[in-house]
Amino acid sequence: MPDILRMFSYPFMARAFAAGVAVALASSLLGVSLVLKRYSMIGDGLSHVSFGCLAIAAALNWSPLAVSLPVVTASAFLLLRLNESKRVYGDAAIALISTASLAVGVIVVSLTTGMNVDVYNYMFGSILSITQTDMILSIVIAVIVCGVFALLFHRIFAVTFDEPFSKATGLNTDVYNTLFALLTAVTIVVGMRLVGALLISGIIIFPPLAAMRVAKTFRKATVLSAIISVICFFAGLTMSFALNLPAGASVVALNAAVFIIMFAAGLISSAVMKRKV
Amino acid sequence: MPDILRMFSYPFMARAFAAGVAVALASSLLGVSLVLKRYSMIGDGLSHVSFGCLAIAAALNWSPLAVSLPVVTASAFLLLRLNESKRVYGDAAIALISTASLAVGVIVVSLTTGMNVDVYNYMFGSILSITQTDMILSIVIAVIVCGVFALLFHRIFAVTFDEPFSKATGLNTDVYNTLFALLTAVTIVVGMRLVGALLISGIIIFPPLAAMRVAKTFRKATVLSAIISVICFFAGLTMSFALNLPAGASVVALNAAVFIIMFAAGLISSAVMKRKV
Amino acid sequence: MRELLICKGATFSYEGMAVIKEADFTAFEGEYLCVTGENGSGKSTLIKGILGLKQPAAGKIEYAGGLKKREIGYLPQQAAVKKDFPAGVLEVALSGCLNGMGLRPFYNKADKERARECLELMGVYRLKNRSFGELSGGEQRRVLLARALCSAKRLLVLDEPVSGLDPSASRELYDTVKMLNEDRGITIIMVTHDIDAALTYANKILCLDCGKAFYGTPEEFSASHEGKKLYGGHRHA
Amino acid sequence: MRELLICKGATFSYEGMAVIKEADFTAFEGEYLCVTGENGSGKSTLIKGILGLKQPAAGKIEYAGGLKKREIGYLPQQAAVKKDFPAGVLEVALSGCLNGMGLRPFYNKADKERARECLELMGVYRLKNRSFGELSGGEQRRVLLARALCSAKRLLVLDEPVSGLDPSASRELYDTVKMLNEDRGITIIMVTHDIDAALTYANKILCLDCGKAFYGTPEEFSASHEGKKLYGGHRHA
Amino acid sequence: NEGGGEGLLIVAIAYAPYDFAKEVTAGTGAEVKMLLKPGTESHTFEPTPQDIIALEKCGLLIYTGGESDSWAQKILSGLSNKSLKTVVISEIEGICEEHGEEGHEGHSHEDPHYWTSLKNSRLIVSAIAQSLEEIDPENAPAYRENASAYNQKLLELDERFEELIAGAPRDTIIVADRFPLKHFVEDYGLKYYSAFDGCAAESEVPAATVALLSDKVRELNVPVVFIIELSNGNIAKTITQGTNAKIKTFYTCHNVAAADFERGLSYYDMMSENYRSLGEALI
Ligand SMILES: Nc1ncnc2c1ncn2[C@@H]1O[C@H](COP(=O)(O)OP(=O)(O)OP(=O)(O)O)[C@@H](O)[C@H]1O
Ligand SMILES: Nc1ncnc2c1ncn2[C@@H]1O[C@H](COP(=O)(O)OP(=O)(O)OP(=O)(O)O)[C@@H](O)[C@H]1O
Ligand SMILES: [Mg+2]
Ligand SMILES: [Mg+2]
Ligand SMILES: [Zn+2]
Repeated sequence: MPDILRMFSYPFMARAFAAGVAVALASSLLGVSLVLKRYSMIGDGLSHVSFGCLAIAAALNWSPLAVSLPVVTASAFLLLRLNESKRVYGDAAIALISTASLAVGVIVVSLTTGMNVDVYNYMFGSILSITQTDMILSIVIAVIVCGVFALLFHRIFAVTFDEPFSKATGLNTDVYNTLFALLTAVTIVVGMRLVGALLISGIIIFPPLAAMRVAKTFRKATVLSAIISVICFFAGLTMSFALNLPAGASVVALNAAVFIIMFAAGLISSAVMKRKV
Repeated sequence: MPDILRMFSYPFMARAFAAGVAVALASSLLGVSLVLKRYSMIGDGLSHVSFGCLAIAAALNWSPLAVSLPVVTASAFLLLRLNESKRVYGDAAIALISTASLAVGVIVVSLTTGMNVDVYNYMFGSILSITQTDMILSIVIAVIVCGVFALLFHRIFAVTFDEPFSKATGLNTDVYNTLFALLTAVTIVVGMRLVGALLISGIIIFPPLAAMRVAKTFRKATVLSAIISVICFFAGLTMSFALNLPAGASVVALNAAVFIIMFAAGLISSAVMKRKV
Repeated sequence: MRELLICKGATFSYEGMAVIKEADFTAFEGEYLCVTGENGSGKSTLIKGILGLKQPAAGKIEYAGGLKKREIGYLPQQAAVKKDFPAGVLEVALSGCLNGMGLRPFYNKADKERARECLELMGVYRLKNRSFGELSGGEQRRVLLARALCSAKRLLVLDEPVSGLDPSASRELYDTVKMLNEDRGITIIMVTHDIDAALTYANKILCLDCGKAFYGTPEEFSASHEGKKLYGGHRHA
Repeated sequence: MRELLICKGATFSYEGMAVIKEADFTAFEGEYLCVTGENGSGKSTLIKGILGLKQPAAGKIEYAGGLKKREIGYLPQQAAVKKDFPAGVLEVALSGCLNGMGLRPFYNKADKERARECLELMGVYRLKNRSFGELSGGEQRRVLLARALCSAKRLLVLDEPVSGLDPSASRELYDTVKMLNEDRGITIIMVTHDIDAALTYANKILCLDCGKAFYGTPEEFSASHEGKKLYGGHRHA
Repeated sequence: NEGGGEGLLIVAIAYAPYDFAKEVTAGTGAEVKMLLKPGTESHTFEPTPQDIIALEKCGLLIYTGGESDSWAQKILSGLSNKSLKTVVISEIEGICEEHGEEGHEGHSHEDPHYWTSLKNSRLIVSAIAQSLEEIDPENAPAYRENASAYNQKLLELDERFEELIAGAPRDTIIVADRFPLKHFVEDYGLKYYSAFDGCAAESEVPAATVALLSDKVRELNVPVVFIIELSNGNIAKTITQGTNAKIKTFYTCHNVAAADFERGLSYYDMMSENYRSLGEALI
């Protein structure tokens, strides 16, 4: 298939592959902890927060990014740190913040004469329209995320698994939680801008959940999640080129398919096991 | 303020009050269990599912409602029943289904030539655009939901609190779970059509979470949630009329404000308590 | 004595690994059966099998003598405690009465009286308006025991009831269970690591150990190899 | 003997209700302190206070003798078991070694050896590749004990360590703790309802009971009012 | 309650019909209101009670009909305003005939942006005027006059487009965006390549399409790549990278940015701007 090989001759495809693999790697690594901490919907929730920000930016005639980047990052950070007080469930916190942002956004839009931008333009990035700078940015972020994650891997596990124990035995849980929240906030916010909210949400949940179907240890789950994510990204983007399908949605659909296969495999294998006995 | 009393002279406002109170009551009752079962994001998730349905309906040239109503109801049902196998977290299940639906929807839209529908059109409900029939429908649903909920109240508590115990001691947990899922699916799907996804999501989460800040028993939490929800609805709609704000968003914003007040009150009271000792 | 529960060659397995192999025993009405065995020997699994919470991979467990599920009381070993769940202590105890209510939707006086009584037996009636999630580990255990007592009409299944209880609560629990067994004729199945108590109170002992099981009276058990192994090393022997 | 932990008039309260009022005691290096008391008397609360997981409403708890948090091992009473969490048994035990690692990011040979040793001491090394969430209640307890042993350098804090353990595991645990205390000089603070064991092994007993506390040696405790109340009613007395 | 209730109130959902109604009612004291807020998509729109009251009071409602604003139809069905007249653009006689069906399993998805064709716009203007004449016979002459004057302007612009396209060396435009311009290109037989086929809000572009567009930009050496208003133009930036092509906005007049709305940018202004841009694009 020379046609498929041809795709690398387009600079935008090369950029998409490079940036996408970087983002896929970073998000899927963080995804395992996010899913376990009940933050599966964080991507979706933050996209609503950014709608609220855009509405306010338009009302104040400020630059949309100048408002949304810091506010969304702060929300992500807040969401992740809220969990620790254990007073609000992770998913409930997301629902609260995202619904409230939507409501505020709708009210602000109605109070002002209107907006200057189509919000969807700002919320849905596209992996295909990534610039050189964006690509470098995402690679830098991915390298930082993967590096810090690897170095903190065991500590992130300990804190996610049993925070009181870690705290009691002298681990600086605050530092690790803060670092984790920071990495996540940056990855999601930048990722959402570059590759779109849909793709980011998809990468955060599908690979970790698929990996958790079969992996019994945190390390295996994390590594498998990263592998699934990168492979699905590659295959999805290629599929998008070959079959002329939307890029981000193809990657997500492929991730979903892998999850379903893993899920079914898990069910079947346990059924077979049962019969064997 | 004769101006505010005037609002009842508009038939659409009278209908909005009647239908809205009905929906607010039903959703906030179910909301307590939904939040506890980690289904806070169910409203948001289902709105994405219905996007997928509408894309498919448009592609096949079928009636949008004929596809989306049954599929969304089925998804809601499936989501709520998935939890029982305990193999997937509630919030992760929502994230899976909603992200996959979005991806499928986007792909289908792209495969269909020249689709111009803003699919949100069909999801779009507004409490102000309710017809006589819709109003009756929502009141009937609310009466059924409240009735069944009251009759099953103790059993729903038992099943939500400790399902294995209930099952082991001869409660027909399947029946109660199914009934609960059914009530929820119908309330959310119909509510979403009538009053909009934003308002439904808002009512499902804010009143229960606000109530749970202060209530120590399930009964108190449920009753308080219903009271908060109805009062906020009334006040929100009145505010919307008086200040010319979007109706659903005003109700949600008010709910959010009540939650924040309750949250702050909880924090302050515990701080004061601490100092007193 | 009537048969109440018949376990015929029941095998239980997780992911294809059998933890209980062909267990055979019959519990009679009015018996006091203690189940012991090492950690991980499959006691809780067996209990779940008896209660229908886990299906046997082979063989079967049958109820006899007209025993119905809604006549059973149950104390799980680990209750998934949901910290933020707004569940009042009284609500939790009352939920034990549900299985005797048939189609009646609300609790009546008798149910409330029963719940009060059971909570008092376990010494936690004074906590009745507290939230379950805030209680101490032992207090939670006691509340769950009260719930189990509420729901037990003919069979009471307890998975490590005294773990986490203080000595006086344990003593009272043993007395209460004995009373239920002797005065009300309720059959008891109790998982316990407290061999002394098992030998004192039980009239049948089932010892699961790494696959093969011992089943007999306390006297037989004391004399048996398994019994010697466990009891012989016991500090108070 | 050096002081290790000084508790000065520490009061702990939940929502304004005090559960421990002005507790005063000092733990010395190398001591074996058992904490007993009724359910709900505030033992776990005190432990959380000692570990800095809960702030006292009044008074304070201080570390002395250069004790640092990362020299402490801890077994919680109830670990929030996350069923579906993909946590390997070895990973859980190893996480006990983290507090001795300083800034080193990965485990080294010594850490792995230590984890293996602790798991073997608790008899669960053979489960090392299993998922923590799938284990039986007692097996989970043993793994968490292994983790606590891994992290204990100078102080080991155990909240009801034997609850859920089978008799032989309990015996081994007591032996292990004794060995750590005597041979390695690790200070022990153990919450337990097993008064026999407390009297046998401990050299200090703290009994919390409905607000007022007893603190002294086992001999003093046996003679005291609280001791009589608890121990006198004890079956094996 | 001001006297505003006395005058005729006309409500339009989208921008172009709103602007037409303003032109037709100029000088008659009728009030025209646009339901969508400038710069927003319909799914971030939620009506306020005053919006519904406006609909209850209004004499004429102009909407597209069909799939694109079913939410508006839903609001309509709940109204008790019995005297409300409507202009349903998709049902105006003659508006679709020219283009016919595209032979897609019976009925393809009709582009609801009818007003991108100046010919359609004239029909819409006439239809609005006709309805207004019936509702408000007193001002009928004014409406008729305004409409024919305005239609004359539109006709002239239409002819200038015709001329421009007939005389231009190029016959192809590239729209690196959603494509709500079917009626426009069909009017003049323009060829086009676009990133999307329709104007769905939730859409994402396939990789192969971007590749095709970027090939075409180079192959045809086009001077201008179009985007539509309110777009971020990311795809356009991608496909013009490394070429000399400029990026220009082609107005579809579905809605306008708040700023443009405030400075009173009209349909005619936007179409004239489109004329200028097209002139550059077809060189
Ligand atoms: N989060 C909380 N909120 C309110 N009250 C609490 C909370 N945690 C504990 N309590 C109360 O404080 C008291 C002491 O609890 P604690 O857990 O310290 O008891 P304990 O001595 O460890 O009991 P046990 O032997 O049952 O473990 C109990 O009465 C309990 O109900
Ligand atoms: N969900 C599960 N998946 C896989 N293995 C399991 C699961 N639950 C239990 N097991 C295994 O089955 C065996 C028996 O478990 P069970 O809980 O019945 O033990 P037990 O006798 O109750 O032990 P304990 O005294 O510790 O409570 C254990 O080895 C345990 O690891
Ligand atoms: Mg067990
Ligand atoms: Mg305790
Ligand atoms: Zn449009």
